[in-house]
Amino acid sequence: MVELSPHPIDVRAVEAAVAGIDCGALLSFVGTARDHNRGRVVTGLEYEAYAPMALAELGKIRAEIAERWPGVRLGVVHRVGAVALGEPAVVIVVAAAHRAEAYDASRYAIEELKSRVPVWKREHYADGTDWIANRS
Amino acid sequence: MVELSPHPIDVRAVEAAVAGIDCGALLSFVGTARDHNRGRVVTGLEYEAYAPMALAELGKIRAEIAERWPGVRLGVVHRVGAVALGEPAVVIVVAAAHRAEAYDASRYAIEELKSRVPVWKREHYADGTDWIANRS
Amino acid sequence: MNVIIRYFAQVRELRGRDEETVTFPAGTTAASAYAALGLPVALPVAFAVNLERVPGSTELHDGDELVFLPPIGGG
Amino acid sequence: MNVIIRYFAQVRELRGRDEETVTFPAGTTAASAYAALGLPVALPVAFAVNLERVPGSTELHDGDELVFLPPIGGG
Repeated sequence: MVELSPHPIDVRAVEAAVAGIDCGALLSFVGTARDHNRGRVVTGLEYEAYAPMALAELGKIRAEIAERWPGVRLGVVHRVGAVALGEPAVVIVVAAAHRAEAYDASRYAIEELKSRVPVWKREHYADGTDWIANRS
Repeated sequence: MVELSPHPIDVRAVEAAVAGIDCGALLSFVGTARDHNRGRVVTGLEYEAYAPMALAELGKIRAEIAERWPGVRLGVVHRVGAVALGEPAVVIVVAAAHRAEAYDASRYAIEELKSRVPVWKREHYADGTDWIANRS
Repeated sequence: MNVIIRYFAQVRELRGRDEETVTFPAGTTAASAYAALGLPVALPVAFAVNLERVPGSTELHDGDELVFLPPIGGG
Repeated sequence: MNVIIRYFAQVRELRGRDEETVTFPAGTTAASAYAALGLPVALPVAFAVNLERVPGSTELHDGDELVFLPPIGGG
């Protein structure tokens, strides 16, 4: 499951899509919109994606994981559009036979996502908005 | 939340116990009983704990995490007794402001649990049972 | 040659549109297209042509889809 | 002195009980108690006294709770 979703992400559905009885380790990362960022009070936020390229990059990341950690499965969903505070903005689920590869693959997925996948974030404040880039 | 449970673990309840709007990263590790292990077909398994010491060690691990990664919260539940294949045997949930500390603290918790917490696992096979120690 | 340009985030706001088709002379690169449109050099954009990230020196071809990528913020 | 011993996993099965109170002479250590009970030296047990992991050389005291820890398998 590799998706961009304009609706709240169903974390359980992503887990169900990748889990299996052959996998001893299921690791779910949920990145959530926070009410504070870099010292400012955030009142809301939105994500904008270059959808076809974002999906292509996410698919590449999934293929890279399958090649580097054979048998490991990845599910990833990123929100687009307006996201309420406290709602998941991104969900990354990894199913693996063993925990070490689950942690490594999950971390790989989120780091690559944040550096490669064309998604932009705009934070809203009481007095305006800002596009917020990931720190490299 | 630090518990030993004779009943199926409610992963969502563990997440709810540690999540908060101040935390941008929620990482849930679910370790599940597999149907194969070390080349043998596993038909069932059970966990036995030295409960007061296991709870004390889990509490220490939580305190170590709170000291090493200030603001990071840990919830951990381990099953005891008979566990059906595919059911979670252990659930570790970490809530953190940032993802790096979520991954580091979660990995610390599971590695320390597997090396320090007095819980024993007996696997059942078609032709008998075995106590299975963690590899160090 | 005609190049389809899609705009996102700050670049979309600066350009005031989501997409357009622009005619450039042969030899135009991704970076020189950005400059030709008068977009701000202070914004550190990367470039994608036909869904692939490319260097700014990449020459464009008729029918290419070009996107300027301001610093991303997903996750 | 009297020591409360609780048994788990393989040691429980070998000993055939969950717990017992055993009288040992003064100076008995965690490891010598294990040997005195005739438990197999081939099993690589660790020792806990009053919920704390301790070296086998730790001397026991009246009222201590002693547990032999076979290799653990949690997680």
